[in-house]
Amino acid sequence: MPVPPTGTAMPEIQLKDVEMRYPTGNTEVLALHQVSMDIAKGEFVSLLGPSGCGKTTLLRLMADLLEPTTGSITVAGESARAARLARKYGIVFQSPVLYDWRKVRHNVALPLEMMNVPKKEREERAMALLELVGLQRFADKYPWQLSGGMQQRAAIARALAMEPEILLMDEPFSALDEFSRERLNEELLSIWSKVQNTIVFVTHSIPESIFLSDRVFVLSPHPGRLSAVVDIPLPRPRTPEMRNSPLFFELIARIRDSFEGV
Amino acid sequence: MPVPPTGTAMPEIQLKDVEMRYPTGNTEVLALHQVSMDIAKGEFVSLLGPSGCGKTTLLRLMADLLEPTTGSITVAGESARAARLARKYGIVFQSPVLYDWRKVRHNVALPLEMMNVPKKEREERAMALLELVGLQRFADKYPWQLSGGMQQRAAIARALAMEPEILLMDEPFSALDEFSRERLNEELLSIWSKVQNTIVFVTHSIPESIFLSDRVFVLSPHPGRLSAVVDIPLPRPRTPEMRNSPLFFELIARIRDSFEGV
Amino acid sequence: MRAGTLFMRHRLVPVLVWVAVILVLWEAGSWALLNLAGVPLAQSKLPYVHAIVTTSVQYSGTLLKEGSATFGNAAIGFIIGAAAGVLLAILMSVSRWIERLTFPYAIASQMIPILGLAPIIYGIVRDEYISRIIISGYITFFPVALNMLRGLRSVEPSALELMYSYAAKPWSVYWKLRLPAALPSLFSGLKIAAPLAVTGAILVELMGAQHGIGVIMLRNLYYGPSHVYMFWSTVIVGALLGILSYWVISLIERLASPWQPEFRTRGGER
Amino acid sequence: GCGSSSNENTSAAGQTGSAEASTEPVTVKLQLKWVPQAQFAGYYVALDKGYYKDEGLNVEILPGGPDIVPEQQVAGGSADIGVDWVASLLTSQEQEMPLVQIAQIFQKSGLVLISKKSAHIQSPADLKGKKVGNWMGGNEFEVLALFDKYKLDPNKDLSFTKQGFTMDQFLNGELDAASAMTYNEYQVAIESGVKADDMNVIDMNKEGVAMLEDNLFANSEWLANNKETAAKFVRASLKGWQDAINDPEGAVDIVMKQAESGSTTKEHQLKMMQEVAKLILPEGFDKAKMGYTDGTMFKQTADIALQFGVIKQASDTQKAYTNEIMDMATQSK
Amino acid sequence: MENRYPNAPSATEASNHSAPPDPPALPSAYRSSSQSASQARSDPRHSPFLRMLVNSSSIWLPLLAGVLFLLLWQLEVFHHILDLKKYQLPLPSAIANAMLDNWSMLLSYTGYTLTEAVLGMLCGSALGFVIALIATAWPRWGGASLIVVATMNAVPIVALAPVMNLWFGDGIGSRVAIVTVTTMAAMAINAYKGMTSVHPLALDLMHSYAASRIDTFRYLRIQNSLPHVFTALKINATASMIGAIVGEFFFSSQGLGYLLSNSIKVAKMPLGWSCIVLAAIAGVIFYLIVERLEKVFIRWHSSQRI
Ligand SMILES: Nc1ncnc2c1ncn2[C@@H]1O[C@H](COP(=O)(O)OP(=O)(O)OP(=O)(O)O)[C@@H](O)[C@H]1O
Ligand SMILES: Nc1ncnc2c1ncn2[C@@H]1O[C@H](COP(=O)(O)OP(=O)(O)OP(=O)(O)O)[C@@H](O)[C@H]1O
Ligand SMILES: Cc1ncc(C[n+]2csc(CCO)c2C)c(N)n1
Ligand SMILES: [Mg+2]
Ligand SMILES: [Mg+2]
Repeated sequence: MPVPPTGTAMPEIQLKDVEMRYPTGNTEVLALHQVSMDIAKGEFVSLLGPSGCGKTTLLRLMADLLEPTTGSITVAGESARAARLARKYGIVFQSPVLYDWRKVRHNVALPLEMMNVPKKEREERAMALLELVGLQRFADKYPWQLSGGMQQRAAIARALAMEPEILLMDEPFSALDEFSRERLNEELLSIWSKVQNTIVFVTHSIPESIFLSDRVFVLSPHPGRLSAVVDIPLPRPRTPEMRNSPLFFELIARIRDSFEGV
Repeated sequence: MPVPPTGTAMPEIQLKDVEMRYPTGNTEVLALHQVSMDIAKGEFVSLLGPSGCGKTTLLRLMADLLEPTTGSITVAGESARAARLARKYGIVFQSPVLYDWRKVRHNVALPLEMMNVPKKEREERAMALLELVGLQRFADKYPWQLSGGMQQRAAIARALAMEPEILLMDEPFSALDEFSRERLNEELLSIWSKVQNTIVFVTHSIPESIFLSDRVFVLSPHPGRLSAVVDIPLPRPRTPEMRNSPLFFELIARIRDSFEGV
Repeated sequence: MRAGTLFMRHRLVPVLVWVAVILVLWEAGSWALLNLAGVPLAQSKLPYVHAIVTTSVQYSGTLLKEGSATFGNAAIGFIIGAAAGVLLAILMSVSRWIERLTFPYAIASQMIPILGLAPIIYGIVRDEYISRIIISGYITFFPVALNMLRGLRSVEPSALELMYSYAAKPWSVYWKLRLPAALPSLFSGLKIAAPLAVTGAILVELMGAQHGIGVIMLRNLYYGPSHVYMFWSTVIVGALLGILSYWVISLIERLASPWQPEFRTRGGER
Repeated sequence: GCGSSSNENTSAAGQTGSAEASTEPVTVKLQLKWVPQAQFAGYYVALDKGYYKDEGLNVEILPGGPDIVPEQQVAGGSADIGVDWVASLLTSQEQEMPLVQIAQIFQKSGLVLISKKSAHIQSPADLKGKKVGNWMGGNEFEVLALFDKYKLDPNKDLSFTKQGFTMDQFLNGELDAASAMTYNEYQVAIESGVKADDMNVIDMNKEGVAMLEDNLFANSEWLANNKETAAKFVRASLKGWQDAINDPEGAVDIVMKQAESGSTTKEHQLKMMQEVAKLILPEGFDKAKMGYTDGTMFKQTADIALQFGVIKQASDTQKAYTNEIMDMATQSK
Repeated sequence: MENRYPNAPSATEASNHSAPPDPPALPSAYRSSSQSASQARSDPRHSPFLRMLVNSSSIWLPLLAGVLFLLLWQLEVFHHILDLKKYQLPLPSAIANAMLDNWSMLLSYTGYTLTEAVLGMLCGSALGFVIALIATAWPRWGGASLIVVATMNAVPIVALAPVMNLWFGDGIGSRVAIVTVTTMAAMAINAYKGMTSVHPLALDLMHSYAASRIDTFRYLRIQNSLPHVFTALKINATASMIGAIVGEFFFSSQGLGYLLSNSIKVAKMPLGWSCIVLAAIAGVIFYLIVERLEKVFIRWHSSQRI
């Protein structure tokens, strides 16, 4: 069971007054303004917010793929950079980013290859993960021979392959149908409860964020900033039936309100 | 008001026993098996189905971007090819496909440029459409300076720019948050009621397909085939309140059932 | 099997037709130049194809022997030049500083013609065979380096970020991402360089080699218009070596990077 | 310079010095000015008939070409002995290349200016206003001297342009007068259908502006320790030349072995051999003097070179050439 | 340090779990870009002056290296190490002297050769581009034209020179023709790759507009080929110079190539090398101009994003 966030324990991911400006020609885009947040170790949080509000930016900052213009980001007490160098991150990007020259299973095995996992083991792991996302039949195809949703599933399998301490997922399921999506939601939770890693999950679906998370961070745009943090007091393990519970609907309404309050 | 499908009028899009096999190395992938459907002129239909069932393939076949292995496709009595050459199609692909070297507004104006619309007019149209999708502030940015959802919105604006007789949309709103999505759903319907074009809309969201369509085609995978066609008897114009009507929920359940029956 | 025949039917027939058309036009042009225009040295300007063919057949033994000697030298020069080009490109892609430092000099070095370079190379290595190989490598390396550098630099930002998120060592970034991604560009460079290597080998043969197409090319030029057909035969042999090298590289490209959009099998031809 | 190649050569030569008595063959590399042809028949004959071997030498003949400067090769140690024109040797010597002439094979100049009768160039004075070609790069000084003799300024009175190593420019009328070697380009013109009667020929020897051409020169550092070897080489080479002059057909057969079939014809090489023979043993020339450097002709060559800025300082003829090797070669016969 | 992407996370990365965290003052190559650019105005350390200095490092660094190189050369260090003689590689001072002595001639010859190179390169690149267009537009029948060009690329200048001399005379035309032939292939092959390696969906988009072949080129293929085209132009900038120079060896009576070959044959190595030096300077400038143009024309390309 993940530890609920407490004020005392050292947060796994901590942002302090983070501001991000993208230089574009002679002007700048203020993508994030004064964002501060703490995410506890083993916590599952979601980022919700309208398109262009800075969710991807925030994720990239946490992953040390960008550096904040001002403010600081610490991961387990160290810099985000140190965490990245320690290979703590697994990332699912908003687009699949598969390597064209690798077959699907070699794409999935890529992070394992980078960590020098023996060939046999990583092949097995890759195949198991492909089965999890329902792509075992397509293991020997090239990425461009897959449908959009299948590519995204391959990318998810790839991120899960390395069992990262911190899993950053940018709208991983948005290209999937509801059934696949719900199934993968449950799979993700079951993996998470086993591995006990920290997950930051970007989504546009309020029910999805509620079903998965301990807390939901709501962002608002122009400039991107944190407008609300909603605790999800649903018990763990979560079951599909919870989706129909009154609490669930109440939470949906609450988050929707915090949205509209923007 | 769109004309509901009748058995007598000539269908705008007609597929007869369409079969699609992709050659892959030495084997073949059977992507679509014996698909037949009629879509009336001015009709709004949705394609629903799990990931990899052949929705994109079907759309590409209708657009004459692929040729069926067997079977025939006619559009307004002619071949799909003739329809394409007559520039009847506007397409929103599953990924945005914006040209890196064009600013956002020039990307949106691209189809107008190709149809020799005068510069002033197309600039105005592009800006109006960008406003519609909420990107007016980003008109002068390059595509890679936009967020994922913003890129997709630009692609939607581009497809709307040419007011096509047949609009094919492949999961256009999947990268968008619920609010943007619902707003754009309504905008799309209002445009459609004005232009009276035929729309084929791929989505994973059952509510979305119901809210928008006259009919919902449900596809099932392995191999992709048509498993159900659901009429949506909701009156036009559709209003947001309808989403909470009992009929709406009933339709959701019916489609879900037809899904599960697969 | 099927791909093979497909390849043949799609590629070979047009090439053959082209060759036929060019040869007929050439022959006609030659005839016109000789009989209608009445310009001096008409046969030197555009000799009869049939005469070249006859000469080539007559001396096919020599041409074959010298041609293969040249091709062998070209191959060695090409491999060395290509390797050097790839290496330089990798070095320059590692850091813009290295590029800034080495690139102007790489360009400048290309401006030293063999005539000026030869004494230096001879002076340094003191072995004519090695010098010749170095020189023909020197001719081929530049296009490879530039194309490879472009390829290494044009990697998709997001693909790079993936590597970055794995804290990939530079070595892995190259091995698993940049190099495969640069293959299409590299092959463009190699396609330019391969025929150039033949040029280089011929050029190098003018520096006192005993054998090679270049040697007979030179002699036939030198001994005058009575040797035009033989001279043109050597030119044709050189050109054929160029085709051969180009074709070999294209074939390797298909095998080494089949994922490229050009090579993908598509459902339904457009 | 420590560890320089010349030193390597010296040490190698030191060994050969002691080895000269033994049976171990000494390697000598000869760098030609141009491609293998009858112009160099003597060396090929000597090689083919084993004259070098008889002297205990293992001779390697390196072909030349348009991009080969024999002086560079010999000075740099790629070859031990080279063949070039005297004027080129003088310029190289002025650049402090360690080179010394050890024999003069051609006693006369083979350079002529040819023109079609239609160009009306009866005498050199008629060159005024004409387009005259030469290969340049060290081959042009005789022609410049000719212009000078007739008070023609090559920059004003006529157009003195570069001629390629083909005769095309002459044949298609691009050049009014072209440079030609009696033994090659002149023959090429004739073989291409220009009749000898249709050509005017200006002979540098007759005009008194001749310079010495094909010689033998050696790397002086190498020579210092290999005089005996050089003498053997020259002796065998002269023997080869004599054979070649006596039996041109046989010599050409040997030369033809060096030429890939189709790259030249036996007829052409035979013509070349005959013309070359006239340069080596001009009419009335003392056969015993074959190979010796004629002091006055050398001086004339050096003077012309100085006059035209080929060299900046008068050549020290004492250092530029030596007949010592020739003496050794002829005496110890 | 203006690299945007982590094309090479430093060698210590990933292996230093236990190593102390990097000092924050030392940003990785990756981030310095977004940072330095975005902070340019807000951070006083990034004054325009400082930035100019940093940017101009791209000039003074190679320059410094060049000066060092010249120094080692002048002090005969290279000659010593490689056992070269001054008549094989003359000293910079001798080259400079030869250059001063023949300055006006060298200048006019440089102009002459550069004219040939630029004209030939423009013709060759244009032709190569057209060939790529044809090969892309009609892959089946036009594809062979690529092979024809590649074939001509295998004909050496020694063979080209006499033929072009026959066809175009011994004036500037024959060298322009030589350079044209030698620069065609690089452009044709690269432009072809650029035009054919378009994203399949981008092509589909054009098809959906029923774009004519011409439109597909105008709106998609040509832009997509630009990065490749510029690579070809860079190759050709140098290839054209060397083509013109070598072309001049054989028939020309002017130009750097003519002077170079003459000088080397009469052992005037310093004069020969002053030709090489001028050719190198002209070639580098030519190249840099093309590179500047590239920066202007394909700002959008991922290899150019700041
Ligand atoms: N490379 C860039 N250059 C300039 N501006 C950028 C860049 N990347 C993102 N932006 C801007 O930053 C803002 C936030 O973008 P971000 O991608 O973080 O949004 P998002 O919340 O992920 O949106 P979506 O849900 O649509 O993916 C947007 O306004 C976008 O235009
Ligand atoms: N170019 C191709 N080559 C080979 N197989 C392909 C190709 N494109 C698609 N397929 C296969 O065809 C099937 C249908 O793909 P399609 O893209 O139509 O699915 P989809 O319904 O759009 O799925 P999604 O919702 O995930 O986008 C899949 O099994 C896919 O692997
Ligand atoms: C580039 C070039 N240089 C010189 C000659 C002329 N040539 C060739 S061999 C020879 C005699 C040498 O002993 C001469 C003068 C040429 N044809 N081409
Ligand atoms: Mg995003
Ligand atoms: Mg799809």
